[in-house]
Amino acid sequence: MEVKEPGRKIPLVGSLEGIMTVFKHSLMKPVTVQYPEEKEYTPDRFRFRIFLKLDDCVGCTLCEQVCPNKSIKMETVKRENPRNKRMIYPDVNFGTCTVCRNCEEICPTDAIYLTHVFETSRTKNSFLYSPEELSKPEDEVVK
Amino acid sequence: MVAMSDWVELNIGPHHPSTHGVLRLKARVEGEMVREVEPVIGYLHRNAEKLCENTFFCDNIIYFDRMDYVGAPGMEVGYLEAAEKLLGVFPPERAVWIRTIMAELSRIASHLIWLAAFGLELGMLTPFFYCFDLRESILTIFVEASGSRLLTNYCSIGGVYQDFNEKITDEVEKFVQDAPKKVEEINSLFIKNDIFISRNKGIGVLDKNVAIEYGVTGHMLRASGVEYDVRKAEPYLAYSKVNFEIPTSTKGDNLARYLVRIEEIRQSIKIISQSIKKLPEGPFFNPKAKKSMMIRLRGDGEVYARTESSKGEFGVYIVGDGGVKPYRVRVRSPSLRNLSVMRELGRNVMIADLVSILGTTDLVFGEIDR
Amino acid sequence: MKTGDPGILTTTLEKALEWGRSNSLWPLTFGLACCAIEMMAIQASKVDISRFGSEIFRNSPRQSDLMIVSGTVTKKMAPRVKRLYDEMPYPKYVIAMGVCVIQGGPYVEGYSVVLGVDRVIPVDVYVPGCPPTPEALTYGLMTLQKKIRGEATR
Amino acid sequence: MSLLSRTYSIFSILGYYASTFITYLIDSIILLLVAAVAIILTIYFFRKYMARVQLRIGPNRVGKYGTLQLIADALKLMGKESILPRLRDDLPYKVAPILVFTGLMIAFSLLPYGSFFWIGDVFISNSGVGIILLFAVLAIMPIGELLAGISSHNKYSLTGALRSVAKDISFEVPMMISVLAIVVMASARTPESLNIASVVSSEILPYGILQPLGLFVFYIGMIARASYSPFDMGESESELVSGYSTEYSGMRFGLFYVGMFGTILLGSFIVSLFYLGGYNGPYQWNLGLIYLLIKAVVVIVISFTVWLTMPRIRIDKFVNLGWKYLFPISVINLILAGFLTLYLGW
Amino acid sequence: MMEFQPGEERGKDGRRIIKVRKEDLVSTLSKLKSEGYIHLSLITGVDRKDFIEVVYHLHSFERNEYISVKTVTYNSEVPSVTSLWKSADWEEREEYDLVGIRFIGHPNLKRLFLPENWVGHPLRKDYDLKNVQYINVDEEGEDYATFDPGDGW
Repeated sequence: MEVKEPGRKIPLVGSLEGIMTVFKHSLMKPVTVQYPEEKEYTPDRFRFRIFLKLDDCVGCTLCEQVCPNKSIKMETVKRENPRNKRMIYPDVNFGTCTVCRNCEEICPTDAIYLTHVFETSRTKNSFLYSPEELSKPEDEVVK
Repeated sequence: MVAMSDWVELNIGPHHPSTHGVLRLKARVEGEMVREVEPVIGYLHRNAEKLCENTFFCDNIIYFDRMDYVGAPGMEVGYLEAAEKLLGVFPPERAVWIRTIMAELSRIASHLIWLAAFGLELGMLTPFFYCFDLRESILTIFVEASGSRLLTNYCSIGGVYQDFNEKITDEVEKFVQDAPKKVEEINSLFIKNDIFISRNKGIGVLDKNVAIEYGVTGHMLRASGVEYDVRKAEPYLAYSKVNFEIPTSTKGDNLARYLVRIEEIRQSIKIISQSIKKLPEGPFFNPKAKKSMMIRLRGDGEVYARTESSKGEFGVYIVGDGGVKPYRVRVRSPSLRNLSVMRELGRNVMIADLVSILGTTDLVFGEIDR
Repeated sequence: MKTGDPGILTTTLEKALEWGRSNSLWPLTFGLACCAIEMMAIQASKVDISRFGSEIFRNSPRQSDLMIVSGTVTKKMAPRVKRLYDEMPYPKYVIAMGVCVIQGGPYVEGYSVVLGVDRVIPVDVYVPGCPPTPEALTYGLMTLQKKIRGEATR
Repeated sequence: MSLLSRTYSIFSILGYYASTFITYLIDSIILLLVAAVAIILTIYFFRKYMARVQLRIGPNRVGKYGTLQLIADALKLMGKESILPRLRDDLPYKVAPILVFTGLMIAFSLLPYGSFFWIGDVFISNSGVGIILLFAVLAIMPIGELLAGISSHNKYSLTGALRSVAKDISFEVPMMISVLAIVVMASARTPESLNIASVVSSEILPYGILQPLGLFVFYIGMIARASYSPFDMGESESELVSGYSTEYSGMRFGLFYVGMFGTILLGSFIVSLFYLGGYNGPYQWNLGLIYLLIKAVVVIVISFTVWLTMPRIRIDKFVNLGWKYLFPISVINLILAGFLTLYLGW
Repeated sequence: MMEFQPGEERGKDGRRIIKVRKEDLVSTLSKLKSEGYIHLSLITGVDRKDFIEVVYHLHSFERNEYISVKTVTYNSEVPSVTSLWKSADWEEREEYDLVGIRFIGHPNLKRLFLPENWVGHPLRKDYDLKNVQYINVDEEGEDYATFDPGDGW
């Protein structure tokens, strides 16, 4: 299929039409969602920060294996949990985590999961979250 | 002062507003005329091919996402075409159709980014915002489906990670209804403008034989008169079951490339509207590649698969040695070939034309440098 | 007035300057990779960074206050990033956008990626995510505004 | 009564020379402040209008509806380090932004602004050769741009400056010829045909209706003078980074920035004075300034819409346009104007 | 070690693979080019530890099919095909850069992505990732690689 070039027209008319189109938009309603005040609806599947349910984790290390860039490392935490005899839990380095969701996908007990929390920026380069910090809300994590 | 003093060597980039990222052009300039251009690349060389060798087959998708980052699902499809053949794990019918829709949506998203950036390069400030506004509705579908706006990581080996639900199909149908009108409106801002035509008609003419010599593919080859589209030449996914046309032109100039691209957007919308009607029921993944099986897939042999990404023929060559990780991954990046022809196109043009030629070439550096 | 005591006038002036700086951060048009697309998206209609006064994306480093390092910094690009940073006039601020810039991100095990742009230039605010959504980047910008006014808590 | 004579009457006890000096000084300062505020409002209006056109909101965090945004910008620019490139040509580098700004301000002082309620006629200078003076002053600004480009020792700046010069010489001749047509027409009715105020006052119909071609050429000339899209080759952002102002930072850049918007404001004043009837309106009781402002705002809105819509024209195409189209059009316009004046007595 | 035999076979996805000795490479490719395989899709170098395999993927627009040509080299030297396709120019430079195949007869065999004095070829299997190299810029704006972080890092 051959594309057609526009034919010859009277000069300036097309440009004026464009100017009118642009001017027309100034009368429309802006589409901006004013972020800090009004929050846009976030879909269910939207993924950002990783959370961990300490009670559900069985320490199977599958998430450590599947993580593409080794952001997840297993760490020993002294904690009573009958399902996790070896007492190893994942910690996540958010400085390298690409939010690819493979850990959530592979987790057999759904202990590690991704949430909607995205307000994680900070002024220090310290993003290594220990298992306890992973199970806390973002505001309570002090670095 | 040497005798060649009226030749100035102008270094455009690596940080320059019109180079779409980190391209450096060494240009020999004589007044306003560019006599010679030598592109220097590698400023975004992120060693993806090396990293792919050290990662599981299922994890490599994230590196392919980050290659053509403006149209990530299209890249995933390209990788999975090769990887699934190598591993022998094939997606069910529904996943194939879902992937087709995602790939076409990503093609539109990529083209819209190009249109926005091209407008900015020519000095049009406003179409940028209308393009991004339209693109936002595609990204809404992406978030709804995969949970991420840009780098979706949606397709997995043997299917897709999450199914299309009622809401997503509604969104897609709404997009198919709304988009053509908006595309025409944006198009009219460009194509009706006299200055736009004068900036692009007859500029940067790429001869058919030169294009083939340099291995140029995609819209640049089609605008030069070769009707080559992998979707037709070697149908993958569900492209053999949908009805669409390949836009071509014989002019080979900037305007032809622009028109081909706009027509591609229209055709993609057509494909999506057909696919969403034909979307079959059924499973959306192959149970062979789910949960902990993800990291146990083994592949042997070698496969070269080509797909039509938004920039051109995107090929992935995977060599496996029977392990859980690929032995060698090699990517044919279309933009690299499209860029290499700049040496021909950038001869004896004006600086302003150099910018508009670069604009229609549509480069993405994640894919060129990898 | 004793030395060491900034005095009421100086403090007020300083406060006014801080207020001006924090509300008029002109970013440099500096896109490197994937995150640049999301950086363009915060300019666009949906999020609209101009509400915070960061409307004017300047192309010349001489005229910008804020450098949003958006996307992977490779070793080949790092000297250029540093040079661009040096070309900016004081006071200048840097936002590290995306995990590639923070600690290397998905390319952390490779050979040609700088593992964190803070090895090359000082960074004020880190915005993790791959890529951060425009809202997350807006939050990062608000954090930077707070930091300039001396109110940052995190 | 006018603003000048009112001020003069206050200081008249000091004797002729002293009071004249003080009068002009005070009026100039008033004008400077008013013009600065007007330019700031123009920038604010541009940002808001641009936002609305692009379906955005625009600055709204600082002050009510973001009204203090420009104050914040100005404060920031003042507090910024001003980098001096090492290989600069010192004097021209420092003089250039001041030259642009001063030229702009002098040009503002040469225009008549009509009458405003009890103040009376608002003007600073009522020269008999105002038109010549105005365009002479307008020709200062490109010199500033040229100096800025050449002295920065930057290839982009240099190319930008050369483009500016090429642009200037190709549109100024047609622009001046189309102004000449107005002078020709005005000379039939007023003895002082080079005085802007008398040219404006003497018109029956706005000159834009009598000379649409002249309006077209002049408006294009004003766009090119203010150098925004489609004629922003001098600082074309996607090609030459920022053109001649690439190396400037801090308040020096601020002067260029203000200069650009000031030229748009000035241009719309000039267009509405010369072609759209200026401060003439249906009711003549002291509303001249308001009429002028309304017309100027309409022209500004049109200019901004053109800016936001049009792509940049290529420099050689623009030189072509100037000499092959605008120049003949303006000559035809001049002949038509002479014809109308001589034979029809309009 | 597998013995390399010239000949023809079918790949995993059913395409033709022609295996040639590297002396016959240019003549085979130019014959294929005259048969209509005018589109050079990809040049790949695969480091098989003992030898390096170089694979050429060609496509024919008229016949609408693609074909791959395979050759091996034991001293990492392969004749260049830049005389047949101009697109081979950058591809060969890229393979030289990353895999370290020296293409004999290439007009401008320089590294494409990495600076000229980068030590090692990253896609070789014996490339040591722990040996970190840095890149700096000299006074003329050219890059050079160094093991010493030095100024600015």
